[in-house]
Amino acid sequence: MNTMIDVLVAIFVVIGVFFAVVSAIGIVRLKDVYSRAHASGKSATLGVIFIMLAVFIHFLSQGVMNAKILLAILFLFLTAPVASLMITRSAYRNGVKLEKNTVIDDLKEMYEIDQNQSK
Amino acid sequence: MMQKPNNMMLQTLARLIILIILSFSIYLLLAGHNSPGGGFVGGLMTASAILILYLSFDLKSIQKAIKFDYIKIIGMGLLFASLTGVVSMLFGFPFLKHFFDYFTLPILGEVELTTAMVFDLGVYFVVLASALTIILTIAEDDK
Amino acid sequence: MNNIVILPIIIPFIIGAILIILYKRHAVQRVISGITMLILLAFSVFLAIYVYQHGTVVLEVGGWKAPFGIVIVADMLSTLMLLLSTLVGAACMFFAFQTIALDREKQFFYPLFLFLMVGVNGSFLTGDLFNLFVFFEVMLISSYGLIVHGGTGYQLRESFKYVIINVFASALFVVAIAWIYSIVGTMNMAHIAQRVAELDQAGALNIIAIMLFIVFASKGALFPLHFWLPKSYYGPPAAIAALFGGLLTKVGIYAIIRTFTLIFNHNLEFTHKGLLITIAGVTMFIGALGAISQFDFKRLLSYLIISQVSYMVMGLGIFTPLAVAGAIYYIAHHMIVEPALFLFAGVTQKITGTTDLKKMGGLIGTHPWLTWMFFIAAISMAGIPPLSGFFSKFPIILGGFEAQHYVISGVALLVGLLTLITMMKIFSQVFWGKQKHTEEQGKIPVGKLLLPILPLIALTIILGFAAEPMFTYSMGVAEEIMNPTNYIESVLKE
Amino acid sequence: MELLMSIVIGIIFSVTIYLFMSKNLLRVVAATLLLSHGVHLLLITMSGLQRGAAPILSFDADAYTDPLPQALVLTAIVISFGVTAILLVMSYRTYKVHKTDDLEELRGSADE
Amino acid sequence: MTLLHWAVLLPFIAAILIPFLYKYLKRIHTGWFVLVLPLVLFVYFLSFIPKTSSGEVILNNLNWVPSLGINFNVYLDGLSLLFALLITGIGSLVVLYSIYYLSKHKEKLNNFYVYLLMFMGAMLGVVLSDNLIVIYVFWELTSIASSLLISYWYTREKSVYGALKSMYITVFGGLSMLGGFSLLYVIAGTFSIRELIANADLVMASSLFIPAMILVLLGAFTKSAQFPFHIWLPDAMEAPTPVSAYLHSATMVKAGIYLVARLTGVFGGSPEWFWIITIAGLVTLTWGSISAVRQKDLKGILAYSTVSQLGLIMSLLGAGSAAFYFQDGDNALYMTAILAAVFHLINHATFKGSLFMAAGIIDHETGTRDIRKLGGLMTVLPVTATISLIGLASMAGLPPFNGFLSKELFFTGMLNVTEYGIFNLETFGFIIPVIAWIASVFTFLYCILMFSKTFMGKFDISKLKVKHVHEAPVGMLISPVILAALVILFGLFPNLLAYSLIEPAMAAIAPGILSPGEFFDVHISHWHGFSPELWMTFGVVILGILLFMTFKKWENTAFYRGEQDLFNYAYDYGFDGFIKGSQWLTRIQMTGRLRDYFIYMNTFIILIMAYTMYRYSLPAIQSLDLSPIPVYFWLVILVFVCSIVIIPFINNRVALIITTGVSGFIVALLFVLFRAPDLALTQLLIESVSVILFMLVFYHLPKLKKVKTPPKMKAVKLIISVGFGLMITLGSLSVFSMGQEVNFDSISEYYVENSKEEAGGYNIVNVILVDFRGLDTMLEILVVSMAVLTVVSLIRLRFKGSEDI
Amino acid sequence: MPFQILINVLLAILWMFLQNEYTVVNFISGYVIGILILFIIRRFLKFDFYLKRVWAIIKLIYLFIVELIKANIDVVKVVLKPKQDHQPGIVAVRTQLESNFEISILAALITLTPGTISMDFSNDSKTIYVHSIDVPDKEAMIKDIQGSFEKAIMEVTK
Amino acid sequence: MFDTVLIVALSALSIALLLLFIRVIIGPSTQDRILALDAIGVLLVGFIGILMILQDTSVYSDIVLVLTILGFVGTLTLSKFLERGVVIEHDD
Ligand code: NA
Ligand code: NA
Repeated sequence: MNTMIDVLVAIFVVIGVFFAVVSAIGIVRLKDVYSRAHASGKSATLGVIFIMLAVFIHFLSQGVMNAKILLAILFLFLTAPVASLMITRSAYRNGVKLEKNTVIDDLKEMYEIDQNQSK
Repeated sequence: MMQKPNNMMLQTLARLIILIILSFSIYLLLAGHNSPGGGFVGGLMTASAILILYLSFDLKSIQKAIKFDYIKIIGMGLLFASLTGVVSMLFGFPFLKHFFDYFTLPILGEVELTTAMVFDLGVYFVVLASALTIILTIAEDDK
Repeated sequence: MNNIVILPIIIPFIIGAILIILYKRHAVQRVISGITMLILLAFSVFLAIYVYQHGTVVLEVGGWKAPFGIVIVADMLSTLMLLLSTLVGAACMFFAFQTIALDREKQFFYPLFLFLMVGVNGSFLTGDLFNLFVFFEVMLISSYGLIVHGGTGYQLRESFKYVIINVFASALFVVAIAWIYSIVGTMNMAHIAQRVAELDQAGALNIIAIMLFIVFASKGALFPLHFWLPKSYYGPPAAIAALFGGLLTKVGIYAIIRTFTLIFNHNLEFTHKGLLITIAGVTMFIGALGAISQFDFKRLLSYLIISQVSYMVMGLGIFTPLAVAGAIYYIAHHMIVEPALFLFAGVTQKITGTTDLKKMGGLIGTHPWLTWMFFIAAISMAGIPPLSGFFSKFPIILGGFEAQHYVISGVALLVGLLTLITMMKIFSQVFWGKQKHTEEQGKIPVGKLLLPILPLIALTIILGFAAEPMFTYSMGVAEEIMNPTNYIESVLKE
Repeated sequence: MELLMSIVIGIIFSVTIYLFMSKNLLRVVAATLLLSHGVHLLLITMSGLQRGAAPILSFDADAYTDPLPQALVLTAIVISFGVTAILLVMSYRTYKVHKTDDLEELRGSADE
Repeated sequence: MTLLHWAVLLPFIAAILIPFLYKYLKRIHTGWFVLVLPLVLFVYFLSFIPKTSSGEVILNNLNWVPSLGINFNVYLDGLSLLFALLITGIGSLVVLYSIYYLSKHKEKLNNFYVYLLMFMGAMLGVVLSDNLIVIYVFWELTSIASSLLISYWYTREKSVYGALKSMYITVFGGLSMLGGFSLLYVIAGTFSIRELIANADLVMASSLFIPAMILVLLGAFTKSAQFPFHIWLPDAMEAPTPVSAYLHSATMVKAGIYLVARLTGVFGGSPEWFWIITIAGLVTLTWGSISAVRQKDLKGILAYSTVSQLGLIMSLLGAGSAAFYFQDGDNALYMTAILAAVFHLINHATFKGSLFMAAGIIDHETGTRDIRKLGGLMTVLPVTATISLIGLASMAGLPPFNGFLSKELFFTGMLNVTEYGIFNLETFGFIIPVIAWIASVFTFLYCILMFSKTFMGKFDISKLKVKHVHEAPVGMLISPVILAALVILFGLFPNLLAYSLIEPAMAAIAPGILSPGEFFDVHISHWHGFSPELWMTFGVVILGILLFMTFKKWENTAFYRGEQDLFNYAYDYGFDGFIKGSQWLTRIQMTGRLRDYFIYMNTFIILIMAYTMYRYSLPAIQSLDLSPIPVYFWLVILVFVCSIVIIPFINNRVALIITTGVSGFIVALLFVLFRAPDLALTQLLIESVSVILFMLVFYHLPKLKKVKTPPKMKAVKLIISVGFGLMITLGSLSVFSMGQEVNFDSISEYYVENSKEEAGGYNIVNVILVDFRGLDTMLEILVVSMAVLTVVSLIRLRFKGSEDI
Repeated sequence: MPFQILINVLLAILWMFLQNEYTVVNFISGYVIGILILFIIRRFLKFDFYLKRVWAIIKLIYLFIVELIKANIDVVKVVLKPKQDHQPGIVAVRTQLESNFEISILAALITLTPGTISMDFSNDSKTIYVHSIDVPDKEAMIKDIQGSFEKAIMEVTK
Repeated sequence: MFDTVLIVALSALSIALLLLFIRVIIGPSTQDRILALDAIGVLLVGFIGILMILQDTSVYSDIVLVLTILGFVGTLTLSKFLERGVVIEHDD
């Protein structure tokens, strides 16, 4: 039983770490801040959620339901989108350039309208 | 000048988030004697929650809503902490001697009550109010 | 009954907290703080007498026995320091009532003042090294608040440097604490002393001694760790400058005396006879030269502090009962006279509107009381007999000659002359010479301002003429601290 | 590990001192942050690292890590924080009043 | 407290009363009240003459600071009495004179008389104390009183200058003297002069003998204006003339003479004492007399003449000290010098006092003291002229005035020196009388010059500021007339004083020379036959007159035209240079640069730490039981170190904070790894709040600029910072290794054991914080609160200038 | 008022979670603390939703955990692809959702699912600007979002 | 074996940490740095989680929660500052 749990935990950990590492690679490799936000906002979060599940399972197997871990997962869910939004929005508003390959930019219009209005 | 951003999503989610953080902070305060936490950590955590409010909304509307004078709370916190020490003195014990006991109460069962908790509560108030005062005073200073 | 020794710490603490709550009502604050300072003063007199009669009083805070809990220890040295600090505090407080601008009063002036007293009194009373650090910080942070209080350009500029250097020194304090704990595994000073003695202050303990010395020397503004002091003390109003001039450096010196009598007293050749004396000699010289170089009342006094504190270090370095008694006497003398001088700078500023010596003159003609009170303080500072300055300096120098420290004793004598030069520089520039203030300024009454200074001047005279009881007391203190067994036993109760 | 940490702490102190000697107010303030890190780590390191479980008795263990340095560091952290707050506000007020954040320009005149 | 104690303290008590008398009895000149005191004391001291002349001494003990060996023991013997009489006697005359000299309408008499009484008391204290420290106490008080009197007209720049100069020089001497006294205490264990004299052998044998002697002499020489410390005395002439007459010729400047005389019993008999004092005296004598010739100010001449005369007395005391070398032989050979010294001391007081008062009258009546403006006053001020003539003749050494007699004795004393047969005097001794003679020539010269320039020639009112010149009021003339009368009286009947004052004083100077009941032979005669002394006097007169006759020839030489003393330049430039030097030294330290401060401080710290480690051969790592390091820890540390080392290179403020934030987060992680959950929690929270604060503050702060540091400065910074880090690392290793070696039980074990049972908590760290060390936490929140108060006041309180004090 | 009680009950449960002890004591103390918290921040609780909606949210969260995993595999592919030749873009997505809460949820879900991030809102909050890591076809993407997430939310909230 | 997996996982996370740190340093935009910092915070949560399994203790669960909260607060503050220069706005 214990080894079963351990294996499960190990698998969760490995998956989690994999996603986390990928996200780190993504953050280094991807070409603009907006693309990197994908890596950060999703892979890292998911990776950590997996790890936290592993932790949760590990302690659950010892008869302890560690709700704080669940809360942390919930919290990550709730905050990751807001964080991504805040970062990318501030980047855009500060004129951080989109990468060359970018095919479409609808947001540009909105700010152009804004600026015309304010004039 | 760019117009102000639309913080709708942030404000919507912040309402939810701070509920969790506030409960968690009080937990940290109360559980500190037996697990990680305590007045200091609890106070800062509560301050973080309130800070999220300030970050998501704006100074004026929060000030309208929360009408505490944080500076006075600091003074109260200090009094709280120090008076627990003085009280033990009044009973002829050394300054800051704490007492604790386990009581069996109806419904609640066995609980531990300790004067150290009162002391920690003082810490909590001081830290909470201090963090907020510092942050808000700086934020208010736009001259 | 042992709880009485916590009162000098807890009274200003609680009153300060109450004043924070009452922060919008400055008139009430003023009354409460004035009364508090008087109570504190009365109480420290009582405590000094009590300890003198009953011996060392030890309070185990929280009822945890030493060395596990924090102890508050009132021995003769602590109570003397306490008495002096509250005296200076009260004088400065009553001076502040009349001189501090209303705007300043409204912005937590009194709470910060009282908390400074918490820090200072606590530093004198604590028997725990880490607790000493904490009390130091209490003192320092209130000093940050007070030194920059008002936020003028000058204050901001110099306070920044003041804070940074103090932060650095505080960090080194923690380093020393970490090191001490690593070796002796305790924070109680008596316990540390016991264990250091057991190891005969061998090897690495000496670098700890040096580190602690560096820390305390920088609080005490000894060369070359004095850079924070001279310029920053110019910024705040006279009452605060006086308070700082009287208290802050002395806390550093007290700490040096405490640690280098109680704990690190095994390698005298290196620490006391070598380091302390050398530093004291250079410092007193550099400080005096600094004072001579200045043409501003407050700045000059600031440099003077540096020069004067080193006499105390010198007394400790010589480490004979006579010299140490002299050092103790000197602390008393200095803590009385230095604040008085700063307050005089405030009074003359009130009259002339400046602290620039070159812009003043002829005050003797319009303000004779001020003149002569200042003159007494000045010559007392210069060590002219028969005032306290002489009777405190003389045992140190005599002790120096007795212990064959001829060079430092000679330097000390010479610096006495330099001090006189600085004092007469002020006197001749401010009180002699052509009157430079207007007739209206000449009519500004200063009687009330002189009132808080009067006790200090009276004391420097009394401690001079009645030198015998004070010297006997200092000798008692010296013998007590040079024989730390008493301290250790009263704390650890073995 | 203590050896490694000693070296790391030495590095922290070096960088701190280096920053203390820089001209910019902000760098100096940042240095105080680093300084407190160094000091706190030192306090923990000097009592021996990883020699037992976390000092919470409900998680029964044979040995506990020395709790005292932890308590001391906690106090020290809080104090450092207070100082940082003061320094930050002080530095921006200084900038506002003097219109410069260059310590070289904040020397004051020679006769002071 | 005996009557003698009260005699010393009475002037001080009177001084306290003066301001009240001045304030409430404005109509009467305050001087009249003051006058009573010295008169009464003079009479009181006269009553001791019978006792002292019979060789009795009076000693009354009064403990002051017994634990330091400081006791106010009054001691009265012939020497003390002589001085006490001078102080009170001349004092009475000066006070009387001052009543007419200082107008009660124009002057702040209260100040004047307070200073004067303070001085009188101090001076009595000096001469009546047995305890060296008490002497020192009063000694310094005379310096203070003197300075206050010199600066009596405090608005005058020169007065202030003179006051400060005299104070600095005499206090310098005083402090040296204190050093000397301390050394004497170290040698003999007492401050009592009597006991020191009793233990003179012990003192003489000590290796500290010479330093002690030199230090004490520095005190005496500065006070008595001996070369080259004499420069303060001419500038002291800015004091009102009564003061000059009293302090700066008759009494205070003789305190040094008194001290040398008093301590002859301790130091006398050593060749060093003999040589130093004799030579110093002779050089002073010569230098003073030559300088006096150059002066154009009446008081200037008198000042340098005083310097010169003090040198004369000093040299006599030096010569006389040889008596101790030959305690068994015929003492007359040596004692002549001491006799001459004592006698001249008295004579000088009389003639110089009268001369000063005369000069004061001239100043008072004509408004000037410049001899180039004066002339022909003989007819206008006949009484003053007569007084001056008597005084100057006496000073020049002409019969039948008292000065002649002491001058003759002086020559005898100096001639005797060549016959001592000790200290190699056979060879070089002849120089001494030669110098003495040359000095006397100049003395004669300036006396003639002074008289002729002032009283002879043509009276020209146009050179003066006043319209009319009258003889002084009678009251003002009383004192100088009395003194002039004494000049004649002592000149005609020298032995009037012989056994009442002079012999007891000699006996006191040379204790132990006489066996009990014996007396020195004091017979001063006018005629010795055609002795060498007489020929010397003839020579002086002839050469002096010759020089005076040729005055026109050397009037325009640089020698005469410049009147500044060489050593004045030395003092002025020296003092100025000293101030400038101190300013330079202060400027290079207090640069206002935080960077420099850190360089200085850390250089010191590094050096002292390095030295300590070297001294105790550290780091001495015996055995290090180190915790193992897992792989991931290395990686974490790598990131950590990177995040720290990179910080100095960051030029973007947000990046800077983010990077510090990263290092803060890693510190929290390290705390987790080190099993400190509470710490990690707190660290995280604090770090976040700090980052927030930084961001808030950035709104107000400018962007970071890229800084260019000169490579040299960069290197210095690098060395300092790396050196400091190294010291911390090495120190930590030494400490850690020692800690493991000694292996003390930590007090923490108590916390682990008792946290649950005694304090009811499982989280030991929290229990320590709120209970075991609750005081720390209570103060820690105080610190936070104060930080808040400071921040709030910093933001809300903005003084522009200084609105308060 | 019923909503407040609900929140309060939830807080009490949360409290038990935190305590790791599921007892009456903890529930009651949690409830008391909940009252305190709600009292302090009562002015911010302007939610107008019902129990049903809470359930819907929980359901949604579940739904999107699955989506999330799928999404991440896409991101992994992009990240690890040797050649970075994807074509990102910002697309304005108009939504028909009414309340702020719904729109927020939608934006959050967009962020949490593959290759898209909500970047900004229009002033009326009705348009979400979405950054996509790879936009071969803009219209398809808008439709995809409107078709799946928006609809799903509408379903649970109606 | 189980522990080895965990230690390898920790090492991998450390390497990820290093990568993220590189992004913090090179930027180029500040938002990039914030992004990386945010990710570091999240990664540390994972790191501590694995440590909890490794040390078999749940003492650190509070830290995990705190870290997630603070990561959010930090990101919020930083990006708000960058967006408009102010962190807390005075009024809407
Ligand atoms: Na002046
Ligand atoms: Na704490």
